[in-house]
Amino acid sequence: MFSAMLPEQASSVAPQVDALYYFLIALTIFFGGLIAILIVLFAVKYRRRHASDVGADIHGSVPLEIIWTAIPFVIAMFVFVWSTSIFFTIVRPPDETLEIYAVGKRWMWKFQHIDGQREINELHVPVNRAVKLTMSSEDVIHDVFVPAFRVKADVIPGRYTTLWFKPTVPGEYHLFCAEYCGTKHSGMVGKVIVMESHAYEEWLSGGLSEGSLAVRGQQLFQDLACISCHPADGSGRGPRLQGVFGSEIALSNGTTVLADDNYIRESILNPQAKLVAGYQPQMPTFQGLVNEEGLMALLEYVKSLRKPATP
Amino acid sequence: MTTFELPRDHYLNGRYGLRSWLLTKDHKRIALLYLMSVTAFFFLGGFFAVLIRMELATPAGEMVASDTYNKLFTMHGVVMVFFFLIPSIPAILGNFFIPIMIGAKDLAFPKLNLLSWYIYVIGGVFTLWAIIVGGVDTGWTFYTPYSTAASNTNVLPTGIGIFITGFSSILTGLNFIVTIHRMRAPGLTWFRLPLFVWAHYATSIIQILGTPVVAITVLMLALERGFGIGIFDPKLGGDPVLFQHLFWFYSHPAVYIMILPSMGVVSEVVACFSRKRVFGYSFIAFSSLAIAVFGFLVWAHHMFVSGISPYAAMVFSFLSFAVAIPSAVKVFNWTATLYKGAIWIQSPLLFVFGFIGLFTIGGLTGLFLAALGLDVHVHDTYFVVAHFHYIMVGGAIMGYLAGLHFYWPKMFGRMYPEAWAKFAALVVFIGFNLTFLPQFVLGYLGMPRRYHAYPPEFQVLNVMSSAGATILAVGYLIPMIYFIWSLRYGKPSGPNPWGATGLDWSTQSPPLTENFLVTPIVTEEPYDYAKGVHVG
Amino acid sequence: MSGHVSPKSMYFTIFGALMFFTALTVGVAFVDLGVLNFPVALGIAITKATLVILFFMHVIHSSRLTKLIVATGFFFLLVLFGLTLTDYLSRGWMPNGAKATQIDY
Amino acid sequence: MADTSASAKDSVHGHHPAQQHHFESMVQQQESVTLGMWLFLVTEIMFFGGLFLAYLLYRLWYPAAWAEGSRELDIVLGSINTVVLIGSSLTMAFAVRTAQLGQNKATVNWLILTMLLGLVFLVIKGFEYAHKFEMHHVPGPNFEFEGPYAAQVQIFLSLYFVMTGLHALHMLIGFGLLSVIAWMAHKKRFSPEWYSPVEMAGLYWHFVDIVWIFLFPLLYLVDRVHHGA
Repeated sequence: MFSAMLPEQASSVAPQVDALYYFLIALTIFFGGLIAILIVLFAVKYRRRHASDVGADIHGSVPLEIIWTAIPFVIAMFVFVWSTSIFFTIVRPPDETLEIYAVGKRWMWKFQHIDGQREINELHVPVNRAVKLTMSSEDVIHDVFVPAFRVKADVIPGRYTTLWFKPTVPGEYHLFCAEYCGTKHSGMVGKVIVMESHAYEEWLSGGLSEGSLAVRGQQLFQDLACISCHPADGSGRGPRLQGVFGSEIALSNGTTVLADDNYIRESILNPQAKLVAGYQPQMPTFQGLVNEEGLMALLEYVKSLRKPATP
Repeated sequence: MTTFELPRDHYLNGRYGLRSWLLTKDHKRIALLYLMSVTAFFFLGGFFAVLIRMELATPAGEMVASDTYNKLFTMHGVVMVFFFLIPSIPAILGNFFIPIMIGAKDLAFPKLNLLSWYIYVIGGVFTLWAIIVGGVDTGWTFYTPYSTAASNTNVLPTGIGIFITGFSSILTGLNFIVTIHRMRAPGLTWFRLPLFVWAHYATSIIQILGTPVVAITVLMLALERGFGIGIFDPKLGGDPVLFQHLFWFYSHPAVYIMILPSMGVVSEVVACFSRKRVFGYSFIAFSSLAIAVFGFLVWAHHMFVSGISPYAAMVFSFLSFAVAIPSAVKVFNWTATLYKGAIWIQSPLLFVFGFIGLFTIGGLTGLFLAALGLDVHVHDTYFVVAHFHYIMVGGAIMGYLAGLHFYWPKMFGRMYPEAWAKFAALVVFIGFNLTFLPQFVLGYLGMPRRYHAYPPEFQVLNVMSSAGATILAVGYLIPMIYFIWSLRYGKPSGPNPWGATGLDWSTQSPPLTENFLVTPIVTEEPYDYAKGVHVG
Repeated sequence: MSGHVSPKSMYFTIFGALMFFTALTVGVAFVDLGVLNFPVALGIAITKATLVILFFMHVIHSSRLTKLIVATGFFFLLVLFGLTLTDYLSRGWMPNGAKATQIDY
Repeated sequence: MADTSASAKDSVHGHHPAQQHHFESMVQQQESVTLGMWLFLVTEIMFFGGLFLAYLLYRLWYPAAWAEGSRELDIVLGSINTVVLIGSSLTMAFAVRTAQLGQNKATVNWLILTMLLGLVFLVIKGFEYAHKFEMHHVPGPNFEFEGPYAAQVQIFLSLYFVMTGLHALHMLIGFGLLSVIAWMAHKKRFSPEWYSPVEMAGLYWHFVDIVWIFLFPLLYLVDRVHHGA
C-alpha cells in the first residue's frame, strides 16, 4: 500500500530513512487519531442539551499535565537519538569512496570523474560502491537531491560541500536541484545512472581523451606557473606540495590546520588567509583566473602528490 | 428567543466621515482599518496561490513562463507572510480586544497604534509597487547570493517594503506589552487574564526581539545588492550562510507570531462553547511563553542541509524537538477542556476543531523535519510546503476564522447566517486537506518545492492538490460574502450571543468608543462558566 | 513622579570612571597580551556600558521589570551570538574530504 | 499586582495637563512611557546585534584583515570622539537631573551643550569619512586597497561604515528629539511632577552612547600591538 507513496529505495541509507518515516507516520496517525476521536467523542457525548447547561467545574490536573509533558518528551528524545544516528551516517562518508567532483551552475550540473570523464546532467556510478561527491557552485546556491537515495546537500559558491551515497539497485534515478536558483531552477534536473560494476568499468574506459583529472590539474599547475614557486624539490618560494594533502600544516600565526579540500581551495584563492609557517605572504590570488572545474583539477592534482619515498 | 436592537451609541457611529477614520486613535477603528487592508492582502496572496495551483495542474509548466511562476510563488509568500499572517490576528482581533479584555479605554499608546497602521500601509504600498512594476523572484526567503548578485527583479523595493512593515509589527508588539503590564483594570491579576491576552503577550515578545534582526538583515542585503559590500557574497569573502542564520533567527520565531494568537483564540472559543473552564489554565499560559522563548533557539532546523556544521545541526535538532512539547501540552489541554463540558456546536467551535486537528498534524509532521536523518530527504520538498501550510493555513488561518466568527457579533453587533458559517467551516476543512495532504506524499516522493515544471509521474497528486485549492478558495469566499451581508442585514446580536464570560462580553455590542463608562473592577477568575450562563 | 534624584557628585564619579576606562582600553591596546587583547577590550566595554546603564540610565533605581527587560535584551543577543557560533566554531570538526582520500592513496 | 494598584487609587480629577484621557493617572502614564521606551531600546539592541554578529564572525575568520583594517582608522580621532560622546552623556544626565528638579532653564542649557558635543562628534566623524573617501576606502565599486587582504578588509570597512553610519543616524534622530525637548523646557513645560520626555530622550541618548562604547574598541583597537606583517 505504501509503495506508491515512496520513491525507489536505491541506496544503503534509504531503508533506514524509510523505517524512521514509517515510525513517524504511525506516531502521527496515533496522536492525530487520538485527538480526533476524543474531540468527536466528547462533542457527541457531552453535547449541550439545554441552553442553560454548563460543564463540570474542573480546573485541571497536575498529574495529567506531567504525564502529557513527559510522554511526548520521551518519544521526542527517542526520535532525536534515532534520527541523529541516521544523520551522521548520511553526513560522514566511509573511509573508502569513489570520488567524483560536481559543479552546479545555473542551470546545469557538471560532473568530473577522477579518471577524466566529464558529463553534464548525467552521473554514472557503479552499484554497491560508496560514492562521494565534492561539490561547489559557480554562481548561486544549488542543491543536489537524489530522492531514491534519500540524500541531499547544498552546493555553495566559495567552498566545497560533500555528499555521499552507496547505490544498491542499478537503474536510472532523478537528480533534482533542491535549492531555488532562478529562472530554470526546475530545469536543473538530471539523471543518476547506477550501473553494474562491469558495465561501469566499460563506460569509464569509453571515450577517454583528455587524461585523468589529476593530469589535467598538473597541466594547469604548469600553465598557471604554480610550478615555479612550488617545485617538487622544495627549493621554491612556496612550500612544496608533496604529501601536503591530509596533513597538519603549521601556520605562521602559530596554529595548525588540517589540509583538506577547503584548505587547498582557500590557499589558491586567498593565499594569505592561512599562511604556512616560514613563508612570506607573496603568492597572488588566483581568484578569477581559474574556474571551479580548474580548481577541482588542481585539487585532485595536489591530492595525487603522494609523499615520495625519499624526501 | 429574545430579539435585540443595536445600541444607540457605539464606536462605529460616534463620528462619521473619512477623517474620523483615518485620524482615529480608537483601537477598535484602527483594528477595522487593519481588517480591511489585511483582507485585501489576503485575497491578493490567495490570487497568486490560485495561479500557482493552476500552473501545477500540468507537469510541463505551459500556463505561465518560468520567470512568471517564480515571481508568483515569491509574491504569494511575501504577501501572505508579511502582510497577512503576521498582522492578521494581533493587529485586528488583538488590537480590538486586548484593551476591552483588560478593562482599559485604549491601548497605552493610541497614536503609536495609528502610526503602526500607516507604517504597515506604506510598507504594503512599496511591496505592491514592486509587484506592479514587474515583481520579485527570489522566494520569500531572499537567500543570498541569488538575491544580491543574480536576480534582476525588484528585490530592493520589496526589501524596503518588508523593512518598513517590520516597524509596524514592532510597534504593535511594544504597545501590547505596555498595555498588558500597565493598563489592566483593578483586580485583574495576571492569572485572571484571558488566555487570548497571554498568547498576545508571548507574541509581542517575539515581535520585539525578532523583528529588529530581520530589519537589519534586510538592510545588509540591500547594501550588499546596492554596493557589493561583501558581507554575504562568497566572491568577496562573505558567507551566504550567515544570511540564512540571521534570516531564520527572525523567520522561525515569526511562525510563532502567526500561530500563538490563533492559539489564544482557540482557548477562548473552546472554553465558551464547552461552558467550562479551560483545562490547565496556567499550563496553557506558560506554554505560550515557553513557545516564545524556545522559538528563538531552533532556527537552524531550516538549514540542516545548508552546509552548517553537523554538530550544530544536532544541537538545533534537539532544541527543535523540545519546542514541540509546549504545543503538545496545549493540544492536550484543549481536548481535556471538552471533557464533561456542555458542548454547543456553533461555527466558531467548528473552526476550532478544524484548527486542533490540522495543527496537530502540522505539529507532528514538524517532528519529521526536526529529525535530522529524515529532514535531509524531505528538506526543500513539498513535504515542507505541506507541513508549514498545515501550521499556517490549517492552524493560523483556521484560528483567525474562528476568531472572526466568534468576535464578529461583538465587533459589529450583528450575527452572520450560522448555517452558512458551518457550511464554510466544512468546505474549508475538506478543501484544505485535499490541497495539502497530497503534498506530503509528493514531498516524500521527492518533488522539490519552487518547481515550475515537474516529472509527469507527480501529476496525479498535483491535480488533487489543485482541485482542493479550488474548493479551499470557495471556502474562503463564502465567509467574505456573508460577513459583508451581515453588516447590513444581520440580526442584531445583543451584547453576549454566546453566553461567554469576560469583560469583553460584558460590554454592549458594538462597544462604546471608550469601551467602558466606568472602569470595571475584576473579582473573579476567568472562564467561570460553572456559575451559569446567560445568553444575550 | 517616582524619579530618584542622584547627587551631582555621583554623575561626576561615573564620568571619571568612564574616562579612566577609556584611557585604559586605549592603553591596553598597545600592550601585547596575546589572545587576551580582545577579551580585555570587550570586558572594559561591558564595564563601561554597565556603568552607563546602571547610573546614567538610572536602572539601579528602577523597577524589577525594567531590570528584567534590560537583561532579556542582552540574553537574546547572547542567544543569537551563541547559537550561531555553535555552527561556525564546529564546522572544522568534520574535515572535508581529507580523511577519505588519504586512505585511497 | 503592584503595578496596577496605583491606577485604582489615583483616579482623581484635576488631571495634569499632560495626562492623556485613556490613562487613569499620571503615574500610570509615566510608568507606561518608561516601559515602552525600554522595550524600544531592546529592539535597538537586537537591531545592532545583527551587525555585531556579522562583525564577530568575520573577525574570527579574518583576524589579519581585521587588524589591518583597524589600523586604517585614526585612533586619535576615535579616542577624542569617545571622550566627547561620553561627555555628552554626562551633560544629558544633568539635563535630566535639572528637569527632575524643575529647573527648566538649566535643562535647556544642558540640552544645548549635549547637542553641541554631539555635533563635535559628528564633525570629527565627517572628517574621518571624508578621509576614507579620498583614500578610496569606501566599500563598493571604487574600493581600492593595497595588500594581500583587500577583499576581507573591504568587509571590515563595510561593517565600519554600516555600524558607524547607523550610529550617526541615531544621533541625528537624537538631535531632533533633543531640540523638541529643549523647546518644551524653554516653554517651562517640565516640573518635578512631569519630566518624562526629558528622561526618555536621556535614555535614548545614553543608548546611543553605549553603542559607541562598543564600536570604539571593536573598530579602532583590534590590533595595535603589531604593525603589519
